[in-house]
Amino acid sequence: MEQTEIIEPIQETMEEMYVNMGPQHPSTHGVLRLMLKLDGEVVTEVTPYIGYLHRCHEKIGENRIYTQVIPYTDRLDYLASMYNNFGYVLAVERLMGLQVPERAEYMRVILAEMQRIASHLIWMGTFGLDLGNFTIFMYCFREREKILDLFESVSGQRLNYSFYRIGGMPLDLPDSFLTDCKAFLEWFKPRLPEYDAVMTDNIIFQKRVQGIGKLDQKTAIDYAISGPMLRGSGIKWDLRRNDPYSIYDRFEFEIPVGSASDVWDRYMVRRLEMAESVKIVEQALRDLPPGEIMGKVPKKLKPPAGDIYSRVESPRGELGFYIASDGSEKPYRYKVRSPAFVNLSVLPVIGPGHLVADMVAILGSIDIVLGEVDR
Amino acid sequence: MEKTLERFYAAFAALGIPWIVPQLILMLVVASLVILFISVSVMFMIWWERKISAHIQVRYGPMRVGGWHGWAQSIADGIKLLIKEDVIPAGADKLVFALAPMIVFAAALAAYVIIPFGPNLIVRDLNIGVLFYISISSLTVVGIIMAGWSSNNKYSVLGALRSAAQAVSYEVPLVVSILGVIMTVGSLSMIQIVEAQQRIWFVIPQFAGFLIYLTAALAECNRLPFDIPEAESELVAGFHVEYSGMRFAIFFLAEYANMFTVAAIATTLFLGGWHGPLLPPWLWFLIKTYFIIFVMMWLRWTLARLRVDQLMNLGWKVLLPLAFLNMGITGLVLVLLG
Amino acid sequence: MTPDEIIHAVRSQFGEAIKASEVKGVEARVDVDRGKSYEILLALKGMGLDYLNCISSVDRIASGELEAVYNLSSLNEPAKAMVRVRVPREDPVIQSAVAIWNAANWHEREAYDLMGIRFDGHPDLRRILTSEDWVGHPLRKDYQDERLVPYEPA
Amino acid sequence: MTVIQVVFFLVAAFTTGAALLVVLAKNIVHCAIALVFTFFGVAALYVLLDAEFLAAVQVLLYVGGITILLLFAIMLTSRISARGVKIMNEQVGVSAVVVFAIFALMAIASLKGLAVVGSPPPASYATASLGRLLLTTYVLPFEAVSILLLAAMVGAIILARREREKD
Repeated sequence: MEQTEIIEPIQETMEEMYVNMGPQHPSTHGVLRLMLKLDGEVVTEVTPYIGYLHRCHEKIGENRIYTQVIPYTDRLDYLASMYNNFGYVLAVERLMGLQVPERAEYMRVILAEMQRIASHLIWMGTFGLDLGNFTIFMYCFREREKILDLFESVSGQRLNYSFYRIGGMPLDLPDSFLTDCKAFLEWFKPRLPEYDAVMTDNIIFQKRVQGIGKLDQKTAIDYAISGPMLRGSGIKWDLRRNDPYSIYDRFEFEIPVGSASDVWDRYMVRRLEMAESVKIVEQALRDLPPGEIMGKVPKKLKPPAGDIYSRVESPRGELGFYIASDGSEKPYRYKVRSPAFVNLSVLPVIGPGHLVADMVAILGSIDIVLGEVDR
Repeated sequence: MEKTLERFYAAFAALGIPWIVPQLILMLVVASLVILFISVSVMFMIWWERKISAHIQVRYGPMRVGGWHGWAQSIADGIKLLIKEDVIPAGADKLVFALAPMIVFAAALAAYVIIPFGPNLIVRDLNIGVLFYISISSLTVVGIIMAGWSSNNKYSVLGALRSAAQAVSYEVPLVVSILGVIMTVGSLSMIQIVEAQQRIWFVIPQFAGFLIYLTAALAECNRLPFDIPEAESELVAGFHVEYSGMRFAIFFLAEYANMFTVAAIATTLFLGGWHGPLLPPWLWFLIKTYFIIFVMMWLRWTLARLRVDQLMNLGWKVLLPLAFLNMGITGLVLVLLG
Repeated sequence: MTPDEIIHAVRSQFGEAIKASEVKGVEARVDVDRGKSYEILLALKGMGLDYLNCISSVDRIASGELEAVYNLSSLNEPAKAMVRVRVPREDPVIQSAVAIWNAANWHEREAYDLMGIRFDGHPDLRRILTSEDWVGHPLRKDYQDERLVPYEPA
Repeated sequence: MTVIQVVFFLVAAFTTGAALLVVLAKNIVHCAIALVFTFFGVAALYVLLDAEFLAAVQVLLYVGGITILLLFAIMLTSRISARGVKIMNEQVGVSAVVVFAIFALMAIASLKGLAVVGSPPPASYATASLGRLLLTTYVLPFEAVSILLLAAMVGAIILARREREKD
């Protein structure tokens, strides 16, 4: 009997294989680990494991005075630092009831929308890399460099600006900024059709992203998805329009939405949003009033006891800050509701049933930044 | 040429040395020449690819090593790879792991036997010509599977399986697409195929075949948009993810050598081989071959990657029927024209 | 629904379970009893607040309690709600809201991981941000770690 | 000994060695890889016999097709490749007798110079003449084999499909 047991009878179904995608993997955009359960090449189960970049950002925040938290927010979504600053200072201002001067508001919007363009550019480039299109990456980085140059001329920094202050802005725009920024926008607008030529209109690219990673509206709301992902599912929801903060209610812009709820729609939403951001910046540059840039702010910031949940529309979605104050100089509790964290949580739902190659595209379409997911 | 050879043999015969010795020497010389050509050509191609991709992507690419536009970059990279530590993963099957790059390279090398660089510049004008290339190139797949399996890494196994599936699927349209040319010439011999194109290049009557061949050839070379076996964003690097240093260099060398072979065969079958005015034949041949290589590079840096099921669909449901159609029409025309 | 209407509706339905309520702008804020938190959240969802923005956890160490803060809003109207639930530190258990919103899944895991609030009925209550073998809940005010250097402003 | 003979013995030794490895190797993947070398050696023997076309087809089909399929099957069932394979079983005696009988038959046949195939081989194995023969003199057996293969292929597809539908 022993001799006939050469090979154990093989199961009729094919064995399932577990593959770790990450934490070191070129498509996880950082240190994210996805446990994939594969049946052949088809993913049957996705389990994200996060926290590799966890630094207990919120605990750090509790141990700093309100102003000192600003540089730490830079490191959340390091591709959109301006927006993190924006969201944080807005939350503190709302908690304290501070007024921000007109000029500072316009500056905030200009920088924030430029940041949105830069962030979407990085996303577009890396998404191209995920799908094997290397050239778009370089194109996008070329434009982003120019935006970073502008930011450098304003804040002296290229990535972590720490440029917003509670109650206003620390420095006025340099003299050359207006002309430089306008020149950039003029230069940037014809670049968008160029991306279309390389990416959007390419039939291979279209076939790769259409019809995969479908996220229906019900699931999207159930998982509290926000930002371009939500709009890709056809829900016209943009906090800049629906819960206006700062001076966004003064600008005219479209909210692009998708219809098929797939990766392609998310791509198109971001692609079109860049053009809308250009519009907003142009209007803001046109209307930029002269005047003060820093409001009346007490020397020692002591918000009254109480708590607030304040949200802004970051390039990735709803960036919320929950701040509980006990009346002291430091936040009693400071919590970040990061859009990428929440958006990533839907991956186990939209991932399974696709090939590994599609997983890469779907993950790319979520647009995660691990600094923000892990906090 | 013939006379020099005869004198060469006679010199040895006069010394009483058996006939096999000069023949072996001759074989070694030819083989060394081919390897030398491959190495130089691959180095040039790698540098070229980097320059082309750079200029497509609005950058400069290598600019420092060697002075003029970084021409020596590939040499420096090659030396770096050669002096790197030879790493064999702990769980790997050592023998198979070591054998795999050799097989892949041997297959790439063997294909050069039938490339007609000029009227007399061919290692051996085999009777079976094109068929030899097709059969020998299937060895590459064995090498890739060996590499993927022996690395003891799931990503490399996946890459190897994808690669095998891809190569086997695309070999069929590849073979069928060149049948039109072979039917027209009535021979498999590379020399005869080139000579048949003295008046008109086959790319004109066989345009469909040319396109199908080029597409299938891209897939055979695992290049974008068909680089699924290596897809770095999915499989990290596919079957050679565990290879480094010298062994990796051999895979790399074989990959580019294959690219040259594929382009050279396209030149022979469709672009009239060495025919062309003014310039010497070998130069014409190289110009045409490098032009096809340039097209392949151009595509690589412009297109996105296909998905694995789309790749299979394209091969079986589009290319193969088209190739058969092309073959049928060619046959019909040949019969009607007598 | 306006925030006043929301508070009125919740109060009339749950009465005693609502400990305090407040209106701030378009936001209705209610402090609720933990025994009824699940039902109240479900009722709020029924009122159109179908979007769970965030679950935050706060360590109210002075009163020996932990607090979970639910922020709800709607994608159709400007109304918002903030629901606060306090639980004693010795027994920090709240009924999980995953059955109402899947969005609660990761938020609750985070609150469990960093603050140590346990959510009853959560399908997969594991640590999410810290490693699996981590000891303690770092965001609690009394969390001690020898590697943690207290910050002293100059 | 002529050069051809030397080469022949080298190739024969290589082929036999690889063939032995196919049956004796403990790891089934090694067996499959050895099979590649065996087929390749056989192809080399064909070349020595001036049957270049046959050699090319041998490599194309057996090396490029059949062994790849084998390796595929082995790798997709990971449990086989991981464990060793027992080489001997209780049928060793029987198979030894059968193998020896076949070997003896073939040895006698080749020593006596018996032509196993009826007619003497044509003078030229050139591909063109081979093709012409296949479509003239031997067209009937050629087509019959084609239909047989087609039937087998259709059958295989139907079997595979039916199994999938069961899942």
